[in-house]
Amino acid sequence: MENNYIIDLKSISKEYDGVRVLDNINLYVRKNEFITLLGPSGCGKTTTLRIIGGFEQPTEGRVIFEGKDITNVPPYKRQINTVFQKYALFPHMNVFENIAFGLKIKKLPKNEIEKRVKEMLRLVNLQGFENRSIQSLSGGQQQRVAIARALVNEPKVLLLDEPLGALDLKLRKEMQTELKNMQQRVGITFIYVTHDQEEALTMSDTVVVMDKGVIQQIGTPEDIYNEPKNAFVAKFIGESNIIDGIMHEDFVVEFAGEVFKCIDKGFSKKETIEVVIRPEDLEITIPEEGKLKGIVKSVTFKGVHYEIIVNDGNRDWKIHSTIMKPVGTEIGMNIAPENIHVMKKVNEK
Amino acid sequence: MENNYIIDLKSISKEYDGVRVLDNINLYVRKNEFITLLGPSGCGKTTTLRIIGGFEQPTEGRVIFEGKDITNVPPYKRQINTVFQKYALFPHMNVFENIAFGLKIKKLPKNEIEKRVKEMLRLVNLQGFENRSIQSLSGGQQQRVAIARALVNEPKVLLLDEPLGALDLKLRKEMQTELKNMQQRVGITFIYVTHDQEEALTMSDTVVVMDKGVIQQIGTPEDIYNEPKNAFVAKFIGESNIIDGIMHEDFVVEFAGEVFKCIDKGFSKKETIEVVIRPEDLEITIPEEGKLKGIVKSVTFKGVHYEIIVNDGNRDWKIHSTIMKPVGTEIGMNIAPENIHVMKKVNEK
Amino acid sequence: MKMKALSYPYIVWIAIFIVVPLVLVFLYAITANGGNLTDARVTLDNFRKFMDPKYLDVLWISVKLALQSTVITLVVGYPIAMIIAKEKPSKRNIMIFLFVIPMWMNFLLRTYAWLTLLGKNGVINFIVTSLGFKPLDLLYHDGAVLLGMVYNFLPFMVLPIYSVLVKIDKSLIEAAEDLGANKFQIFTKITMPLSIPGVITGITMVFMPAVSTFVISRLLGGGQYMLIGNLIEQQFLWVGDWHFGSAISIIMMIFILITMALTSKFDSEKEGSRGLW
Amino acid sequence: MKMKALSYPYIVWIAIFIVVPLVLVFLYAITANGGNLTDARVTLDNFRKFMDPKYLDVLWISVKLALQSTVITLVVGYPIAMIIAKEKPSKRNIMIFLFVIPMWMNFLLRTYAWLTLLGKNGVINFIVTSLGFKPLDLLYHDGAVLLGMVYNFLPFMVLPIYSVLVKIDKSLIEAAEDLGANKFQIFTKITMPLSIPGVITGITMVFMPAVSTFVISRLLGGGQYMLIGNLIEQQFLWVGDWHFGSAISIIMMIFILITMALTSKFDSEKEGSRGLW
Repeated sequence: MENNYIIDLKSISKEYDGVRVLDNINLYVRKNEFITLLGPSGCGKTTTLRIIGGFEQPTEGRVIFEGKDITNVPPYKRQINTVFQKYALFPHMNVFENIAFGLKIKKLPKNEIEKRVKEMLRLVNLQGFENRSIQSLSGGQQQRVAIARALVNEPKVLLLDEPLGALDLKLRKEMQTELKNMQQRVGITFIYVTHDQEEALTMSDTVVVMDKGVIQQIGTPEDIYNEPKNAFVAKFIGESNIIDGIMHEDFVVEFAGEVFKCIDKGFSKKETIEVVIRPEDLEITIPEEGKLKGIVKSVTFKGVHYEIIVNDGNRDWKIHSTIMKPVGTEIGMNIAPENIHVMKKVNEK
Repeated sequence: MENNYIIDLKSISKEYDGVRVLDNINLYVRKNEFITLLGPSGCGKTTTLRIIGGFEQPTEGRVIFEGKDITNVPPYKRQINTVFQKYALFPHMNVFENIAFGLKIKKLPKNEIEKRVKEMLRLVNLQGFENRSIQSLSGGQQQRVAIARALVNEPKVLLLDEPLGALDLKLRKEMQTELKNMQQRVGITFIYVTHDQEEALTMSDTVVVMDKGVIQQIGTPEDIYNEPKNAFVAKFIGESNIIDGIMHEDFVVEFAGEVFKCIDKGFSKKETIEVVIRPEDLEITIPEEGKLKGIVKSVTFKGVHYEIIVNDGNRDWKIHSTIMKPVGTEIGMNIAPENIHVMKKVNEK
Repeated sequence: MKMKALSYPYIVWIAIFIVVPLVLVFLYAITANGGNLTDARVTLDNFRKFMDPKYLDVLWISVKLALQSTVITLVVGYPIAMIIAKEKPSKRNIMIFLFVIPMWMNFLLRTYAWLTLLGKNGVINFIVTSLGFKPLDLLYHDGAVLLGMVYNFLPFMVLPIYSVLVKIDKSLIEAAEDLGANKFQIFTKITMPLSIPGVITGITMVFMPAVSTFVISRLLGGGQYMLIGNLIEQQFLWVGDWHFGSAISIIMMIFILITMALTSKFDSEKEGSRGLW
Repeated sequence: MKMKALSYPYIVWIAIFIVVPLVLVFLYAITANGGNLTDARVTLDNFRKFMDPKYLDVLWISVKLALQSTVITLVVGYPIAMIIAKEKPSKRNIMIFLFVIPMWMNFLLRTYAWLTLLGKNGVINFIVTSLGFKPLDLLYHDGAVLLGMVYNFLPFMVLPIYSVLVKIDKSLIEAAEDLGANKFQIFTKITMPLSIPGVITGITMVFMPAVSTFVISRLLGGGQYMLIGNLIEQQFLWVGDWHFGSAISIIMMIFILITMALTSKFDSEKEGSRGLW
């Protein structure tokens, strides 16, 4: 099985001036996987990427690439290419020269270079842009040139550092789909860094949630969204109601003054835990039929749904529903057992 | 009724070097309303705002403020203040001096200025920041100072030009709620410019959708989302399936080869129209029970729902559903009459 | 790594190449007039010699003239910079080009050009004599030297102020207007304070060469018009007293350093003023 | 609106103030040596006079010397700029400060400092004679003038190159490294091409004053060493032939303008080079 890992980070730590920005990162990346490092700014995701790319040296730990230790190999000798955050296109070269840069360095024959650059331009949908200057391109086009410049070298791994951060919303959505398709077509490993949870869920095979230099959870988008390991992940990935509770026994949890059935087990008896309930999982009923009751405090139209804030006397509940309930009405709320997510309680620093 | 309008734009047009960027804009704004100008970049929304603020002169048309023509009144004589896109805080002044600027110009007594600035700092949650330099503030804090600097002058109308554009996603969501609350507390008219449809829907009483210098639709967020007037609005506000169809008679429409009941009327017989169906309004059934049938082409996990692309042999349908259907399965699709939105067909330029 | 090892000696060597002459000037200044370095004797006599009223007077006139020309270039140059900065970019560049052209000419040449205007056979006297008046003695007094200085140094005042003004974000002006400021208030409260770094760069770029000039004063002021720059030149070239010349140089340099320190105190916004280097 | 109406005459007046001396120089150049403007006669004699081999020789030496000093300052200055740009910001500023200090000193003074090194009683000769050798004649030949020029103009080469190098986005270097370029390739393919605007500014800022200098050559080259700047000075000040002097000035200016045009052709990236103005 180990053979299937293209990159393996072993106990990576990194300190800058005595401040620990990465703490014991262990992570393996499978061949042809689309893996995303997700977290707020300053969580260490970019540093992790730069260590894989060779632009930073880890303070401790090793980087394994196809079974070989490459911790001290300089970037220009790694079979890894990077798409930089602000593209880092060479302003004194045109589109062709930018893309051909890596091939020229490798001293490939001229017609071979030309063939491969043309191919790349087709892949990123920029045929005929060979002689355009970088300054004349739009943000989205520059982004594609940056990807072409990296992919033309046929790297085994492509690193992408928030490549869509500078684009506007609409273009970003388009490029998300395009990038994902491109990865499937060329069939190489993508390691992607972003702080946008929707982007991570949409594109990735595997999501790595990071915070404060520590990996919080690794899993498929579904895992991460539906079974967050702790309150940080739950809050960062989508909106949620997080309530303190007690696990009475397997499949029985108490919170908000009521006892609920759930599908979680394996906690100690009477263990203090946290419960995550997604706003869309709270069902609105008439007050008599709801296990929880509350008064509508505010309603906001959000397009697909209304966001309703309900106060049950002790706390606010956030509900996403297609049914509008006017402010001031009393409503009931029910939660299906499979929508109650029980997490271990962690003391936040 | 006219008395209730605080601002009234009458046939405003604007040309730059012969290029028409605004074409016959008619728009009234009610007192204490939160109105949003929404559209892609270059649609003329910022120009409209700058004409209201007095920074641009319309080529044609008049700007009426509380019944008086202010078309030629310079900005410094208008009871309107602006929050600029990149805040435009004075870098050589501290927070207090920035906020006090307008009051000092008006030569208010010193203790009055101090009182009102303190009050404003409380409103925007920046108590104790008086002597901080602008450079030392975070983006969100600068944003608040810019709002405080405008609001302290007690304007009758506050113009906001994409004030949240420079903030990251999380901060943006927080500031959206905060801004909306602030508007309700101070009770003045907000005219807000954005290209973010979610922002517009969340905050506004009235949304004005613009494109190519023309107003496409004016309405409440619910109107705009549920009853888009044309394909541009439908596409710009949320995701949608737009299909050509024929209106057989009132309440009967044909599209995708089938005849459906609907709730729209008032079209001529056999009129060619467009139908909008939101992805979340397509119900998935077993193939036998669906009026439309298709094969699942792709599935993407999006957090709250799966995005499923279904091909019916002629076109792709985008469905948002909490139910996962594997690629390759055949499914049926049904649409409730109230979820079929019929629009007049406009020839796009 | 290898690069680093080579770069340090290189930098040190170059630093010596630059600093050694300064050190020598200093050594000359604090040794006695012995004609040869072997009989060098440390003394403050050279500085004491400068305390003579006739030399102090030269210093005083030099500083006064430099201050005057700085103030005049500032008063004349600021409006120019402001007017140019308000133009459209295309027009702006042409106007700046017009200001830069004379800077391409040798400093000396520019001053000679003034000779042709003010000289005995110059244009002004030609007009005066054709009108039947007696020729004026326009050269060889304070006014002519001052005019020459203003002419020579004006671009050095206009350019830094202009380059700061042009960079001021237009939305700041709009914001001030929005908050009720009229054009005068916008100038005093926004434009002017924000242009201070440019003004300070301009002042140093005019004052420093003005206080130490010797060509302008020699040509336009005549041989008898003595500024501190001329004094130094005289000591080195005609009198041959390098020790005293070095001492005067040191005094002048200290003077300039003090002025620099004073002006940079007002210059809180460091980025702006460094723009010119 | 009112401001605008006032600003145009102001600009025009100032432009005249700047342009008139240039026009006068031109007028003098194309008139005959009549002693007085009233007997002015248009002629090209002054230019023809310059075609004499002895004058052309002066032009040739001046250009050669200016080119030499430009090349040397470039070769010496580029590594300095690169080394400084690679340092941490705090260290960087100190090193740049060290380079700027001599610029605060009067141009003349800096050259005199070299006299103390190279002169008959100077430091080098002191060492030479203490070792028992005959004193060397270090002053008054090409080498001394060249050394003086390099010393005087080096900061004007280092600063513009440095200011361009410092602004190069680090991620470009990383991108090149990522694409397989080693340190040498990064320099030749990225750093060097991107620094061209700074190099061009540096070249113009060194070449122009170098070709027209007269102080350095007079002091370090001795009276007999004649450059074009000295020739102009001589005509105006000692010979008194303003017409010929003006003609030489015009020739020199045309020469400088051609050089400017040539260098600016290579300078596609206008923003970078304009950074210094």
